[in-house]
Formats: sequence, C-alpha cells, structure tokens
Amino acid sequence: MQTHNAKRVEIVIEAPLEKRLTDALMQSGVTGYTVLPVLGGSGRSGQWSREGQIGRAGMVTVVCLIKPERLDTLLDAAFTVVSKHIGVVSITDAQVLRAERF
Amino acid sequence: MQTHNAKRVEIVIEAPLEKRLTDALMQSGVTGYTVLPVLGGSGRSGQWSREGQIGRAGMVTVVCLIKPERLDTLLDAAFTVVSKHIGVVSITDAQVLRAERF
Amino acid sequence: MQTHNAKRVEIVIEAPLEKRLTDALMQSGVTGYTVLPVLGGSGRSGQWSREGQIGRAGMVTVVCLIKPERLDTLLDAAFTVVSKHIGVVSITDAQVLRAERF
Amino acid sequence: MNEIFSLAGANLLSPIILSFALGVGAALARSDLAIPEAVAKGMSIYLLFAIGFKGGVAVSSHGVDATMILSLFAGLVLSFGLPLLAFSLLRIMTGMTNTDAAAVAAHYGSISIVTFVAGTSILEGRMIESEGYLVAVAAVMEAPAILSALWLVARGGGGKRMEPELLREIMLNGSIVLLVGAFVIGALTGEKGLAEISPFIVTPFKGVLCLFLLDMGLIAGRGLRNIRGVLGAGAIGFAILMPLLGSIIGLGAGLLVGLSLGGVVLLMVLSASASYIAVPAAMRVALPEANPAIYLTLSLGVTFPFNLTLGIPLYLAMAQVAMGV
Amino acid sequence: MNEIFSLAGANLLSPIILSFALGVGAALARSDLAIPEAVAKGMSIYLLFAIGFKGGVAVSSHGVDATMILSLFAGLVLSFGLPLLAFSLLRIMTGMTNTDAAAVAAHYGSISIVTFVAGTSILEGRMIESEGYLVAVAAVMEAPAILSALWLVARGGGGKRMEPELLREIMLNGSIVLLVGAFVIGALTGEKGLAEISPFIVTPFKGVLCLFLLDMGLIAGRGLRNIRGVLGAGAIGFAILMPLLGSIIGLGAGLLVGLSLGGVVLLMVLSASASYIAVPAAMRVALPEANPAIYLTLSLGVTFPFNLTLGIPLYLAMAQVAMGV
Amino acid sequence: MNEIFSLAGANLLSPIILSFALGVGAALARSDLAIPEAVAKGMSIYLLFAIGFKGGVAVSSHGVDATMILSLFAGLVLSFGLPLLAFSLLRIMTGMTNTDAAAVAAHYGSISIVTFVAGTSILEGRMIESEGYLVAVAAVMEAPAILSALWLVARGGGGKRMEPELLREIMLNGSIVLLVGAFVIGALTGEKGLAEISPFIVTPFKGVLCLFLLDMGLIAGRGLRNIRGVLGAGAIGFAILMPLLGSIIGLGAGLLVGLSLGGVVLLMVLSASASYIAVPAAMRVALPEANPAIYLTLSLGVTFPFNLTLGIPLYLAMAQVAMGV
Ligand SMILES: Nc1ncnc2c1ncn2[C@@H]1O[C@H](COP(=O)(O)O)[C@@H](O)[C@H]1O
Ligand SMILES: Nc1ncnc2c1ncn2[C@@H]1O[C@H](COP(=O)(O)O)[C@@H](O)[C@H]1O
Ligand SMILES: Nc1ncnc2c1ncn2[C@@H]1O[C@H](COP(=O)(O)O)[C@@H](O)[C@H]1O
Ligand code: NA
Ligand code: NA
Ligand code: NA
Repeated sequence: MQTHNAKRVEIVIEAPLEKRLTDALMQSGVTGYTVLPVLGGSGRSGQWSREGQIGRAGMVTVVCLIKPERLDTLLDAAFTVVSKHIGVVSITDAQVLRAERF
Repeated sequence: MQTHNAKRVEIVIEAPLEKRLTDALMQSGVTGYTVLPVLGGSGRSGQWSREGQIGRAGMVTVVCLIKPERLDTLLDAAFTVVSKHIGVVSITDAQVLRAERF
Repeated sequence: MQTHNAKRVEIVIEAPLEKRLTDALMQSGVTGYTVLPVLGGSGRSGQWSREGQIGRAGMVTVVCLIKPERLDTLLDAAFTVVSKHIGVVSITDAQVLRAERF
Repeated sequence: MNEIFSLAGANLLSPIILSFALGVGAALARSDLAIPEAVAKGMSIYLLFAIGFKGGVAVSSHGVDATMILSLFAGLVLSFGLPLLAFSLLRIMTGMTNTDAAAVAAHYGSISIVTFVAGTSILEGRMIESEGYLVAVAAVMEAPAILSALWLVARGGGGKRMEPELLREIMLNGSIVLLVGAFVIGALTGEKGLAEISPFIVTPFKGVLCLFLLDMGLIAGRGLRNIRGVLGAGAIGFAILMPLLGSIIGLGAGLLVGLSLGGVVLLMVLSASASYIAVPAAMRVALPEANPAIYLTLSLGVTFPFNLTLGIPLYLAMAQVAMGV
Repeated sequence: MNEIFSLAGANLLSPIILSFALGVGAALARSDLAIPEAVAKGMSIYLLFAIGFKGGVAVSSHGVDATMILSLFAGLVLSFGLPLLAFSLLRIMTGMTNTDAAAVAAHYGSISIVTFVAGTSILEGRMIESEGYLVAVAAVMEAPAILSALWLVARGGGGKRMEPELLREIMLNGSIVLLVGAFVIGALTGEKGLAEISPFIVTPFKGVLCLFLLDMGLIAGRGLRNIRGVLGAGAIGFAILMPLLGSIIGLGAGLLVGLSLGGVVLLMVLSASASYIAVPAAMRVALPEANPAIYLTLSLGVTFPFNLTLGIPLYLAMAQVAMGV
Repeated sequence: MNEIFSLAGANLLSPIILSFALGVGAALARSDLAIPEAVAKGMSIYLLFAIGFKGGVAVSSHGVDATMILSLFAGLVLSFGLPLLAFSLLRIMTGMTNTDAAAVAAHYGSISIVTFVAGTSILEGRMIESEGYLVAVAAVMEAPAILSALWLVARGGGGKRMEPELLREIMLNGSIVLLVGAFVIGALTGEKGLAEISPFIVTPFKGVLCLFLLDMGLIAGRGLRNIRGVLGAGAIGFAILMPLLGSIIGLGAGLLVGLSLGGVVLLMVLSASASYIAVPAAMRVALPEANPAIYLTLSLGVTFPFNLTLGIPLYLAMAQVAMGV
C-alpha cells in the first residue's frame, strides 16, 4: 500500500496548557492531532502520578502527524507554549496512508 | 542486547470499530496489539473531546508491532476497516526484543 | 529548531510491575519516563480488556526517551523486570528538543 | 394554552431542568466544567438500572394484560414506522444526502431514555399514574428504527446490507440489556426486592438525575456552539416539528391501545424523543458516511432540550384535552 | 436438604444474586454492557469502607473479648493452613505445575470480601446476628495465604524468596488498609459516628451491592466464556470441592472458638471463599510464571458464583445442624 | 484554651477527620490505596453541587439583605488583600523567589471549599446556625487572589500581564461555575426543590465527605512524604501562621459586617484556608516558573490538615470569646 513520509511529533505537557498548545499547533498549519491521557511520569521536576495529583490536572500527550516540511514551523509553535513549562517534545520519522490529509 | 527490525503501526480509530479492526488485524496474521485510550483530537471531521462525547464512544489508538515483511498484509487488512471511517494510520520503523514473539 | 538524536523505548507491562520497572529504569540512569494507560490488548498470553479485568490491574505503557548511548544499559535494566512477565519492548529512533534534559 | 405555559413554567423551575440549563450555560460560556466520562457512564448505568427495576416491580404487582402486549406491539410499529416519516420530512425540508437523512431518521424512530425519565418525573410531580411496563416499551423501541434506516439507504441504492454481527450488537447494546435485565429483576423480586434497595434506586434518584442532566447540558451546549456551521434552518425546524408529529402519532397509538393518561403521555414522549446513545454508535458502524455532527446536534442539541422544557408539558396538555380529563 | 434448596431458592430470587446473574448472562451473550473501571473501583472502595466501619461500630458497642482474640487467631491459622490443603488437592485432582497449583492455593487460603458481604446480607435477611469483628478476621485472612503459597514453591525448589518490598506491598494492599482503617474508625467513633454517616453507608448499601455484583457477573461471565480452553474437569471439580472442605474446616474452627451461629457461618464463608483482588496482583509479582487465566477463572468464574448461589445457604444449613439451632 | 482542645479532641474523633487521617497514614506507609481520579472528581462535583444548592435554598427562605451584600464585598476585599499579607510574610520568613512567594500568596488569598464544608459540618454538629449565603462569599473569594498575585509579580518586574483568555478561564473555572450555578438553582427552587433532592444532597452528604477526605488525606500524605526536600522551617511556619492571621482578619471582617456567630466562624475559615484546586491550575498557566511542589505542599500538606484538626475549633472558640457568646 502506498505510504508517504511524515513526522510524528509527541509532546508531553501539563493538562492546563493543552488548549494553548493545540491552538498554537493549529495556527502553525497542522491539520490534526490526537490527545492521549498520561497516568504519571518522572522528569527534572520530579515524579508524579495522576492519582497523587491535587486538583488532578496532570499531564497529557499530544501526538501530531505532519508533512516533514512543516516540522520546523510546528516545533517553533509548540516551543512557544512548552518552553517555560514542564514537558518534553520528541520527533520520529513515520509513514502515513492517505497523504492528502496531512 | 539483541534487537530485531520491526514496524510499529499506530491506528487512531472510532471506538465502535475497535473490535472490527483488531479482528481484521488478527486475521491478517498479527500476533498482538495494544489499545490505548484517546482523550480527544482534531482532524478533517472536526475537533472532539472525550468529555464532550454524546454516548461517549470516542476514539482509541491501536498499536501493533510486526515483522517488516508483514506490513503490507496488515495495512490492507486495516484499510478495509479504516477507509470509510474517521481515523489515521501511521507507521514507524522500530526494533523489538524477543523477535520470536512477532 | 535544533534537535538531538535519542531513542524512544516503549514498554508495555503489567500494572503491578510498574514501580519495579520505573525504579529499575531510574537506577540505570534514565532521567525521565512517561506512563500511559492501556485499555486492552492481545498477545501470546491471550486477549484482555481493562473492563474485563478482575482486580483491575491491567497493563500500562512506559515511554522513555534517552540518549542513544544509554540504550543498552536501559534495555538490560528493563529486561530484568520484563523477562518473566507479560509484555513487550520496542525501540524507535527519535529526535528531542533540549538534549541537556536526557 | 395558558395552562401549558404555566405547566412549562413550573417545570422549568425544577432542579432537574435548571441543572440542564446550568450545563448548557457553562458550555456556551466555555467554562471548563466537565463530568468525568466514567462518572457520567456510571450515572447512566444507575438510571437505567433504577428505571428498569421500578418498571418491573410495577408489572409484578399489576400483572401482564392485553394492553401491555398491545403497547409493546405499538412500540415496535412506532419505532419501525417513525423513521419513514422523518426521512420524508428531511427530504422535503433539508438538502441532506440520502444517507444523512436516513441516519437522522433512525435517531427519531428510536428513543431517549432520559427524556422518558424526565417525563415520568413530571407525571409523578403531578400525581399522575402510569403503566410500569412502558419501560419495556421504551426498550422495545430502541433498536427497530435502525433497521428501518438501513432499509431506507439500501432501497436508495446505497447497497447496504445488515451484517449479522451488527444486528447482534444492536440488539445486545449495553443500555438495552441493562434496562431489560433490571426490568426482569424487578418483575421477579417485586415489592419485596424493591423494599431492599429502594434507598438506593428510589430516594436519591432525582438528585442523581440532576447531575446527569448537568452533564447532558454540558454536552448539548458544546454541540450548540457548533450549530451554525453544521445545520440550516430547515434541519432545526425538522428537529422541532418531528417531535410534535411524533407525539401526535404516539397519542393516537396510546388511545388505540387504551393506556391511562400517564401511559399515553409517556408513549407520546417516547415517540417524540430522539436517541443519542444507542443509535449514534450503531450509525458509526453501519452508515459511516453519514455525518455524526448532523444527527448528534439535531437530537441532543435541539430536540432533547425542546422536549425537556416545552415538549413534555405540551404533550401532557394535549393528552388531557384528547382524553377529556 | 430440602430446606437448603428452598433457602437457596429464596436467595436466588434476591436482587443481589439476580444482578450477578444478569452480568453473567450479558457477558455470555457478548453484550457490550460494561461498568467503567473507575466506577467499579469506586464501588469496591465504598463497600470496603462501609463493611469495615460497621464492623468497627459493632465491636465498639460490644467490646474486645477472648472470643474475638481467638477468632483472629483462627483466621490467621486458616489462612496459613488452607493453601496446604488446596495444594495437595490440586496435585491429586489436576495436572497443574507446582507453580500454578501454589498460586491457586494462595487464592483459596485468602478470602473474597464480596462473598463475605453477601453472607452478611443473607444472615441479616434471616435476622441472624453475627459478631462485628468478623470483618477484622476477614482482613487478617487476606494475606497469610500468599506466604504459604510462596513457601510451597520455595520448598519445591522454585527458589522463591520473599522480597521485603513484596511483603510490604502485600500487607499494605489498598483493600486491607481500607478495611482495617474503616474498622478502626468505626470502633473509635461508635454508634455516634455511625448515626452521622449511616444514610451513606447503611441504607443504600444493598443497592450498591447489586450494581457491584452486576459488574462481578460481567467479569465472571467473560471468564467463563474462555473456560474450555483453560480448565479441565479436575480443576473445576477442585473449585467446588475446596470451598466445601474449607467451609467444614471453618465450621470446626468456629465451634472451637465459640462463635454464635451467624459468626460460625461467616467464618465458614471466609474459609470457603477465594480471593480475586489482592492475591492475583501479588501473584503477578511473586509468581509471574503462574498462569493468571487459571487462578482467576477458578476463583471468580467457578467458586465465587458457587458460593453466592448454593454455598452460603448450604453453609448456613450445615451450621444450624451442627449447632442444633 | 481547654475548651478549644476538648472541642478539637471531639472534632478529631469524627469519622470525617479520621478518614482524612486514614488517608494520610496510608500514604505515609506507602500503601497502594488510591481513589480513582474520576471518582474523586465525581465526589468533588457532588460536594460543590450540594453545598451550593443548600446555600441557595437558605438564601431563598431568608432573602437578600444588606449584610449579605456587605459579606460578598468583604469576601472580595479579603481575597484581594490577603495575598499582600502572605507575600510580605513569605519574603520575611523564607528565602523564596518573588515568583514562588507570589504563587503561594495567591493560594492563601483564595479558599478551600472542603475546609469550608468541614467548618459547616462542625457548626451543625454543635447546632450553631450560619448564613446560607456564605457559600456565595466562598465563590467570590476563589479568584481575586490570583489577580493580586499576578500584580505582585508584575510590580516586581516579572513583566507579567494578564491575558484576557486566562482571566476568562479563571472566572469560568469549573468549580466556581458549579458552586455559583447550584447556588442559583437552590435560590430559585427553594425549599420545594430541596425536598425533591435532599435524599441525594443532604442525607448522604457526610458519608461522601468521609470518602472525599480519605482521598485528600492520601494526596496530602503523598505530599508530606516529600516535604523535607522541598520546604524549610520558615515555609512550614508560614503555613501555620498565615491561617491564624487570616482567621483574625476574617474575624474582624465578620464582626464589622455583622454576621452571626456561625457566619463569623465560616468567614474566618474562608480567610484561613488555602486553595488547592482552582489556584494551582491557574498558576501553571500564569506563573509557570513558580514551583508547584512548594505551593501544593504548603496548602494541602500543612495548612489544610492544620485547619481541619486544630484550626476550625480554634476559630470557633476565638469567635465565641470575641462575640461574648
Ligand atoms: N526522558 C523522558 N522520557 C519520557 N518522558 C519524559 C522524560 N523526561 C520527562 N518526561 C515526561 O515529561 C514530564 C515532565 O518532565 P520534566 O519537565 O523534565 O519534569 C515528566 O513527568 C514525564 O512524564
Ligand atoms: N495529523 C494528525 N495527527 C495526529 N492525529 C490525527 C491527525 N489527523 C487526525 N488525527 C486523529 O484522527 C482523528 C480523526 O481524524 P479525521 O478522520 O481526519 O477527522 C482525529 O480526531 C485525531 O484524533
Ligand atoms: N505485536 C504486538 N504489538 C503490540 N502490542 C503487543 C504485541 N504483542 C503483545 N503486545 C502487548 O503486550 C501485552 C502482553 O503481550 P504477551 O506477553 O505477548 O501476552 C498484550 O496484551 C499487548 O498489550
Ligand atoms: Na422517537
Ligand atoms: Na478462603
Ligand atoms: Na484564604
């Protein structure tokens, strides 16, 4: 089956920032994203778990598939939101079906 | 540690289709898959969030690790279920431990 | 934007083992990880779904981004926990922002 | 007419309706108020169990009779038939595709159990009795409309055929199984069983319904926020006209069958209400080309609030006039 | 014998058991009815809190006495000892590996708190009093069986040793902590505390239990669907024989200790019941080579429904005969 | 003084406080006891709805008067003003950065609705009446403190300006909307509405509060486990001193406004309590550089338990002395 090159960007970020991040992504020309729940994790700012959260904000993972040429615009947009906050950004090479969608 | 080439296929699809998709995958010779919950997302068919869902069906992500040579069969099988529905399919190159499992 | 090579390790494992796994990862020098919930799946030990779980232990996915040179130490550490249990390990090449974090 | 509005007015001031309104308002104002999905699903399980159980208990003390059999049959006919009316109206009033129209039609042939519960609640508040087995009628009306809709598409050359697996899924849909199962448990254990668990399923019922309707309001409000893009005036008109027509047909059926005033009103409510749980899920599998935004917004964003606020008091008044009580 | 069956019959017609049956039926028919995980966990927290609290209140009005101490001790001995019996039976009746047999044995030495609650409920329905501290005995019986099982494997050369971390986890398992904690709170606040919260933990209790058992039924039913592949006749026989033997040993222990009729029955129920929450989780860590499908299906798919329907009435009848009441 | 301790002692033996203690203990012992997130959120929605509704009903039977308007105004002033005091104290007592101090200050100007509910509960237990509209005062006090904190940072050259989107989010925060919305529904439907749903929102309230506080205890306990690394003695001292000062200021305000004994105590409790829901979420967006471990641990790990156990009885005694009753 015909597949097309794409980038898969995965951003782990605090839940209260989710809307700001996805708005920034959409503005940068992204056509879609998927938000996954996160149970817990650990990083520079320490360990946390969803059940141990006060106010239960926690974190989410936003996954975004895009055409490779759009990566830089996306990262710039994401970075304005992510930079000062708790979270990480990773990118993998991917293939997608139905390239016209991305 | 010894690792082996594999493909990681990630399919975001409507929850009512989950069983049809995993049945199709198993029939295409896949030996396993993992289903992750999805909180929300956006795509050609608009934006949605799990808490804003009526009937609360929502979407799920199905992740499937396979031997590279089985990719095409898998994609064909997945595509019969996914094609007319809301959802996306992406593929990444991966390495797995214990290749005899896949 | 400047990105850096990294490995993305994804481990699907039984929930009662989560703490043992993340402790082992941290001891192997990993600086962070993210735990995602799993709704269900299928593998050599059969099919299961979170809602069909007695005691509701289920499985989780642990995602870990690391510097490539640390991969082997990580896999060794993970393997001591995963080997006898139900679960799979996969690795993908990735890029990360802010390499100093990993 | 005056009486209808004063009843509607009284109705509007009940905590149940105000909770719904709070939800709609919060969603329109884009508050982040949200009921966790698991809690909302838990409440709907509670409501289905309670309403089914109470219906079964009512039948156990009342017994099976001809009216009951006839009512179940009437429910079947209505659920099969109403989609045909809805489909014709949609073809006249809107520019929807065949498939979209059929999908919407399926929703209006099926029922909304929460609208039914609200109707029961309003009748209770006015001390009007109704036949317990109408819960079973509600269950019977859930699924047939889906078959009619698929037939409508197939006839139009859509080439749809019913997979047996889908049929099984529709009939064994969780909410139907729970409603019918609780009904049977209620019928088997009767008043004695009810006495054991009524502090759980009867006394707190209305309060749980408030929180549940708060959530429905939040969802409906989010739907309304997007209404402009999705729906034209014709479609919105349909979502008001169809329940009115449905209620009149339900009135006729109820009179024919010989139900009591309360029973007639509830059959009208069932006919007038539109599904937003079982049918949407089935449509995603059976008619994936149909646009979910259309049928969900019409059913939950327009018809549901209309029935909850103006519809039910109106149907009660209509039944009172028709039955001369 | 007749009496047993008529009691079992009455029991079978309670909403609690019928809810369980509804769950089993829905699962066997492959309905998509499901209770969200969070709601099920919430209900189990509610049940543990309520049952612990009520037990503590009973002790606070009754005081600590020698029978209580002896009962706790009996619970310890039973939980340590029953796995040895179970293990021997399994080696005789089935072809399971050493590890699988030890894992199953751990489940049968430990207890099922829901079976205990159902027992309490049936006693209450028949106006039979029981000692409140049996809740504490239940808590005491949760964990020791796990140690016995690990010893059985180690002895067989499995080379298992107890990590201290695992021991801590087992002893501080959430359900044990909650049960014991609520017991202590109940004992400290007594009738006064109970009066404050009884509209939450007493009156709606049975209703919540219905929904909880609906969920247990769904899970048990899903397990039963896979029973053929996993279990032979020997294993299924074990899952019926073991609770019977356990109940007889519990009967002896209860008589020795000097419990009341109700207390004896509950000790029998504890001995006869098999864990499906604390022990499976511990087994995944301690004996990962053991096949979870085996122990879960036996415990929840066979023994749990057996105890719920036939077992408890039988144990009550046995105790009545033995105690001549 | 004696009286305070005996009241505190009685208070400590209530199921509510003991449930909190159980949670703290379980977390400190690293038990895996946990309340699912969705259930905890469901309970907090229940509590907010119930407390808001009851407040509204109280106002509907009592009517709007000058004291009510003054109290709302006092709440506004307190919420804007207390952060300034808190900030100054923090700069003196600790070495926190400007941003951290401002973030902590926001929490102490805002309120903890659960502390408020516990206060209501203790007053009820002692048959002390209070003005129903204090619920509205609580709602009014949630957000202004956040603005003060942002102003403190901006003034310090932090270059923060309030995005309008953030302001909207803060004002339409789910818990504020629910509390105010339920208050309005209660005010509109009055005693009649309350009668319909009181078996849901009144009778089981205390029991739900127990489970909710169990969860709060678990969270607070997990926070306390990490207290050493995060907080020095100065910060911990602040978390005890600030509520005391806050309560004295609240006392003054309550006397000035002319509230009843119960009303004064509740205003003291509001002033003394620190937010741990609305404010932390706002801080993550508005002041991401502030360390959440600091403000969460102080607010929930130190001040919340202090208020719950010693604080509330103390504030009641202080008010009794000051008002000579
Ligand atoms: N190396 C990593 N691999 C995977 N996830 C990470 C990693 N580092 C941080 N995270 C996730 O990002 C969150 C915030 O990280 P940090 O900003 O470093 O505290 C953590 O709680 C984890 O969920
Ligand atoms: N570019 C994308 N990246 C990640 N997820 C996507 C993307 N496009 C669509 N999705 C996901 O797939 C769902 C359906 O997409 P669509 O069929 O385009 O409406 C969305 O709700 C998202 O969860
Ligand atoms: N090929 C696979 N692709 C993705 N997930 C898998 C695969 N095989 C197993 N898994 C996941 O790992 C779990 C345990 O696998 P197993 O140990 O093979 O029973 C399954 O329930 C799945 O969630
Ligand atoms: Na209808
Ligand atoms: Na046992
Ligand atoms: Na305050």
